[in-house]
Amino acid sequence: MSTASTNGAAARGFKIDLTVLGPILALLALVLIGILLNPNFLSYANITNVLARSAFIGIIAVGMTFVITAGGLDLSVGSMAAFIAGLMILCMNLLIPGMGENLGVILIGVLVALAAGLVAGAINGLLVTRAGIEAFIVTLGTMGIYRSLVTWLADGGTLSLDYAMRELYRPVYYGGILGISWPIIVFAVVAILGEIVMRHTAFGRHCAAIGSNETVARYSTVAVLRVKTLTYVLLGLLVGVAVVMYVPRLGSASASTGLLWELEAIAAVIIGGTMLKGGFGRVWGTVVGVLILSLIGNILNLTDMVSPYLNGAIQGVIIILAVVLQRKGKASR
Amino acid sequence: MSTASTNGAAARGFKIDLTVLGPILALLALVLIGILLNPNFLSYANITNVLARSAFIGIIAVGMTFVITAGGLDLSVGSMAAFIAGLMILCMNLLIPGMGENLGVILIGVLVALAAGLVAGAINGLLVTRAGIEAFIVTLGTMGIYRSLVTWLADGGTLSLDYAMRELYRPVYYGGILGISWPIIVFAVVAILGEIVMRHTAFGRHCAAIGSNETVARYSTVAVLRVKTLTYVLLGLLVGVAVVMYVPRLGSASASTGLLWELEAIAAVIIGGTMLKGGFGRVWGTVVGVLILSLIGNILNLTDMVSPYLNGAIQGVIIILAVVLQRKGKASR
Amino acid sequence: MTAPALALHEVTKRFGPIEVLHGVDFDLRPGEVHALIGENGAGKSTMMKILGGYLSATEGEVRLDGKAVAFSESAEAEAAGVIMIHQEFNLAEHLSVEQNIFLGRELKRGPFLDHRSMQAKSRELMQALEANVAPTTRLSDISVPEKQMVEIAKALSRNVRVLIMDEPTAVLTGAEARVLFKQVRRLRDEGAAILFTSHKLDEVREIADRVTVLRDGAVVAHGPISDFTQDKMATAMVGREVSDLFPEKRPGGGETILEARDVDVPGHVTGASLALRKGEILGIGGLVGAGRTELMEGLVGLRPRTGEVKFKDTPLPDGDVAEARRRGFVYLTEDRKGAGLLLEKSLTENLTLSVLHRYAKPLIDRKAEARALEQAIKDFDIRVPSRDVQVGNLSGGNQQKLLLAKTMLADPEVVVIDEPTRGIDIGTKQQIYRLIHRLAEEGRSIIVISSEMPELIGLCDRVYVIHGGRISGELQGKEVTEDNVIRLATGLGGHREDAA
Amino acid sequence: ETIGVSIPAATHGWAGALNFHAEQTVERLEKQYENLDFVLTTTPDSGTQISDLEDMVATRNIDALVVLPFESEPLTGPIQRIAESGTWVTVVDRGLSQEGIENLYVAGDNESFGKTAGDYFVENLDEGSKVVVLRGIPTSIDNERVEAFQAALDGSGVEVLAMEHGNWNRDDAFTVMQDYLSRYPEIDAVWAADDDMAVGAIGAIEQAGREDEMWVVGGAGMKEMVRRVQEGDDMVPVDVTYPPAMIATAIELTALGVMSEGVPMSGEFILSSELITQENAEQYYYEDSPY
Ligand SMILES: Nc1ncnc2c1ncn2[C@@H]1O[C@H](COP(=O)(O)OP(=O)(O)OP(=O)(O)O)[C@@H](O)[C@H]1O
Ligand SMILES: Nc1ncnc2c1ncn2[C@@H]1O[C@H](COP(=O)(O)OP(=O)(O)OP(=O)(O)O)[C@@H](O)[C@H]1O
Ligand SMILES: [Mg+2]
Ligand SMILES: [Mg+2]
Repeated sequence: MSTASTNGAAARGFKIDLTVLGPILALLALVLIGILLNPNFLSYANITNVLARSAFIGIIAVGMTFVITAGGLDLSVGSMAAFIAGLMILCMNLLIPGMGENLGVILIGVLVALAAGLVAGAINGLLVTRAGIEAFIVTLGTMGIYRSLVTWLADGGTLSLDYAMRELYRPVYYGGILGISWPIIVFAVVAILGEIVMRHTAFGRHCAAIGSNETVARYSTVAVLRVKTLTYVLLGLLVGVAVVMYVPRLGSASASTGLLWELEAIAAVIIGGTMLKGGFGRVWGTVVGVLILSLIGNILNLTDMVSPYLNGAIQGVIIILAVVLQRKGKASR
Repeated sequence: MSTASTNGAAARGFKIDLTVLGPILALLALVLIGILLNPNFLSYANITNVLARSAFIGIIAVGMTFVITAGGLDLSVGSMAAFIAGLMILCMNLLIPGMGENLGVILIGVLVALAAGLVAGAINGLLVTRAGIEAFIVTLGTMGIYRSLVTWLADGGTLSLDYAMRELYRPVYYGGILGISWPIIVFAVVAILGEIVMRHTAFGRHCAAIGSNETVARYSTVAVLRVKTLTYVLLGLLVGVAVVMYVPRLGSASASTGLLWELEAIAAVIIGGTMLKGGFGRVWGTVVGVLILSLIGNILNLTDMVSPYLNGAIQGVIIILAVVLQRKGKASR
Repeated sequence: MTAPALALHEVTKRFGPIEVLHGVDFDLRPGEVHALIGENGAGKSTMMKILGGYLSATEGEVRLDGKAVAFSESAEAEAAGVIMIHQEFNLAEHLSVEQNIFLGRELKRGPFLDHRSMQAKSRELMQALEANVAPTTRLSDISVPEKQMVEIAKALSRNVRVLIMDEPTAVLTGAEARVLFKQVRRLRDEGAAILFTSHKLDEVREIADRVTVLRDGAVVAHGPISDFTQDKMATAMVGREVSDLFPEKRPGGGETILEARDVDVPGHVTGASLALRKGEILGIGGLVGAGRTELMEGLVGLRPRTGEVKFKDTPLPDGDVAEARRRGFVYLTEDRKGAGLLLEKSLTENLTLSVLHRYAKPLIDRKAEARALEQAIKDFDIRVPSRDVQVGNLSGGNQQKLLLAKTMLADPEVVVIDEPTRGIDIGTKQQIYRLIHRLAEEGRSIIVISSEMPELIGLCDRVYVIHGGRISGELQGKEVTEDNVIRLATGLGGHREDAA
Repeated sequence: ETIGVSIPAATHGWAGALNFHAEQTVERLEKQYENLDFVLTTTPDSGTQISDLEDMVATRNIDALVVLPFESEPLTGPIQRIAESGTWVTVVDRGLSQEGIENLYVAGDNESFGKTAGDYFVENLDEGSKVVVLRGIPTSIDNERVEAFQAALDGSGVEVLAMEHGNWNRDDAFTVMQDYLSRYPEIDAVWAADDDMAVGAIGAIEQAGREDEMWVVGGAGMKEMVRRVQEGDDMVPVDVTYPPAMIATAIELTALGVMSEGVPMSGEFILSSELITQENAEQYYYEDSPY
């Protein structure tokens, strides 16, 4: 027993290492390619740009990690973001005549965004858990609904934040402290909190248990429905946070805002090593996944080697390769 | 015990009825709404239009049913369709100078489309089974790749079939026998064959077994990898068939061909009652799901009651409702 | 006598219109170990689930300390100190041992998990159960018996007043069962009430204070253990006398049909060589975790292996179970739930899964399938509430019988049966032993992996014993004794003449 | 010297042609001028476009920028900052929401696009005629065009039966047109607002066998459509220009401005939409364009 089991443990240890190192190796490879292609790649400006623009998808993907770990899925986040952005801008514009252009308006806007995210997440969550509908269908439905609503709010065009207001709000995306811009800081905080919640709280553990086997979780007195609903609420709230960072960047929302964010977020989660069928999730992996996806875009802009028509193809190949790297150990299975 | 057993069957029969009737009820409700809103709804022309235009997604969704039943997923079908259509048109146009405009060129074009579908499906399948990468990631990758390739083939524009050729090929979409147009016939044949394969052959059973529990299937000497790969190959082939029906319609392919077909196909499959996690699939349900999706669009076009901006919202609500109907029985769970 | 801690009063249970318990009265007292025995499908698990708050009674009441209670969910039962270990594993495969043990009642420091305490306690609990598993190991990486120990540890970590254990020893060897009983006695002495069920009647004799016998959903006998001999229990359960559990042994004499030379299964088995003759019943003994399962899975092609395997003098390819089956060599798994049956599918779909090609020409002949099911139900005495029930809703023993039927449908020449009678009642056990015997008489060869010593000794004329991934010896004829097997299994040497 | 070019991705026919012309021009100019470099990016949405612009500034040190904003509002700020840093900025087609940011503005005229079509409808349809409209992707461009079209029709007695979105897509337009045809027994003309959609609409009309009943006006000057106008096709009497080649003009002018210092090429080039008729069709037909 003892010899056999130690061998077993060693083999297991090795396997885990590959899946842990996989995404990191892929990220490092991309960084290396970037450095080789363009000396400016490592410049402060470029690094800041890449990190800051990863923040939106990143913040959402952290929430998505919980939903997927608990065996769910959310296709609506992209249009939810667009809708919340639209709503937030509309509210702020409506308030300006009465309140003037001041921080109070921004504050109310932020609260509206967070509250809307919470409610939208709760709707998804309740439809999935209480009405018992497949998450894919619920969120496909709400995806269409939010996308339509924002188009309708914007009358088919673009909802724009009042110009003066935008200048006031701008620093939330472009400003920062100690040379680190706000979106990066917020992303980092969300990621760290996410990692802590996932690994060091009962909630995170319950998500994994539910994703692994819902019946077992229920039999072990885990409040399955509540935890599942909460994952969607958390995701909705984080979509709200992402919107709060996003609006100062674009100052507007339209039918094309947040297009395909859901796919990007889900891809980041899976590239990071979380299992799509649930049961196991890791937030730091998701962060790596988000960075990988952002870097691909950035690197393609660093060089003219490929026709822009083929950007999508390169992206596709790299996404697959990034995952091949980490799945190597299991390939033979 | 024997008396008890007959009663048991009856009780279960009732439960099954709800999930069986669900999609059909939703479909009937839509038909009723259609009739009430517009007297032309039931006209021969409208029915033919709706059925014929459902054919592409429908044919693909039948294949998707197998992939999902076996626990897989394929996000690449939309761009795969675009790519195959582009390839087919390109080949046919290249052949015309040498061969003239005749049926032979069409035949070769058809063969190219089917072969390309087969190969594309096999690539997805092998990456999933042999390289052991999550299907979501593989097909997200190939989705980007095919979409890029068709843009590149078309030089960013539209690939159009030679005009005379198009006239020759046209009847494959617009023609038919006994007043039933070809796409409808092909869709019906594919659906019926699909239903037979799913319910009455070893392959269909094996798909369900693999989706239900891969380990059990492997221990039961089911050739798990081969069956899984085959589901993707089958899907690829059916994408080829769909393209063969699609190209004669407008005779062109571009980067926007087949956009979001994957989501529509997957939604149809799930609305039809197949489980996203695999293990249980029904082809007739998928057909109903496809018709539901088509009808929603058709009905929205037949009335002005809602702002066109809100079409997506109505669609979303109906998709959710259609599934609520069939899940009612399980809601309390 | 003390007042009952937990009792049933005229409890009836129906699943839909099927009544599986008919007005059962039952009481469980503090400080006693109470054994609930009965045939497969008698309703033991159902009764235990009602007691544990996992199912509600259709009629009648559950009384806790004399007061009627209606646990609306298991959390309430658990809060009242009523803990249940299910017959089927109730563990999350993706989580670690420690995460499973504390699932639903994690120890915390402030808002955060107290990893250190939980790991320390898990280690302690597992050590008390003499299971050598690190708390951080993922559940999917441990063996079936180890999982059972985790399940037991999970129950023990709770605040136990009433402990309900549904066949906890089915997957354990005698030695491990004894470790469990030590804990059970400790709990009993601390005043807990313990209800358990087992098909191993010697264990029942050993540990129980009182016995209740259930047949077809009704209590047919109960009383202190002193009233029951093993035979009497068997008779009460089955409704007839069960004598001559094992048919007469038959020495296998034919030519060699399966031969393995220097087989390695990486991580589990090294340098195993063995030979199987036509018409032989060969035993494989060893302790849990010795690598018996892995060796056989390697031979049949379910795990990568190196070395030479010859079936009827032609080499068998590595990693191709389907080919092995085509040639007539099949393996019946010990992991019924994880690898044996599709729990959410029907009986038929499970039964014919591995030989569907025989029924598909190319369309599946449902009538032929139905006939096969009828035959299997008859041959293996499978008790089913209805023909189209989900396999997951069968009683555990009947699932095992279905699995046997499924394997035999492949019409194998050589069949490896891993733990053939796990969770099977004594009456059926006898039938299965006779079946194995009949198969051998027909000229087929059977390899039996078993952790039940009497089974090995009663069935097999020749036994290989495995220790630490190596074949530590071979016993034949009169040498097949409990002593010899245990000595080889624990690595104390002895016979090693022809193993390698 | 490096010139950055940022345009929307080829998600519909017109944008595809835009991509084609941009790539052709870049290739040609890179050959023509030894020390001129281009960075060409295509973008699926505003957010990505801002990222692309950031990358150009941070890593490619562009000296001039040619940009067709995906949307005006969100791009105004970022482009303004680039302009303020001293980079030459040429804005194409979609004007920014603040005036005076760009050095050079080359654009089509969406209002005139809608109005030209509308005027043709008013002139060629009798009072009480019935028209259906296929709109593009919901955007401000689409809104401007449709409003101008409606304004032109105002008071003419031509009735617009319905407007649905065909998303500048052949398949969507085909579907919507099929449903229009089921819904309305009488349609006299179709404004498809884009030649890709016109192709789809014509497909549906031919299928229904109602070619003789109505004609279709598209827009943007796709090769096939111009050819049909030229050949006097009754179904496609005219077309309205909105030349994707404007990007070539913009890039060329910018290159000229960057390379030959001292000759500032600032200003506005508004290419108003022309009506392509059988008489003038020849001059709008480009044989080797993919569009
Ligand atoms: N959810 C269910 N739906 C329908 N029938 C069920 C369900 N659960 C159990 N049964 C039936 O109830 C009967 C009693 O089952 P139970 O599991 O209690 O038997 P058991 O005595 O524990 O047998 P074993 O020794 O094989 O474990 C069986 O016939 C079983 O098929
Ligand atoms: N997937 C796995 N990865 C690594 N080690 C494993 C895995 N599965 C089992 N093991 C280890 O391999 C060893 C042998 O397993 P197992 O207990 O199944 O052997 P066995 O001799 O067949 O025992 P038994 O049949 O009595 O349960 C155990 O120590 C177990 O922890
Ligand atoms: Mg039981
Ligand atoms: Mg074993």
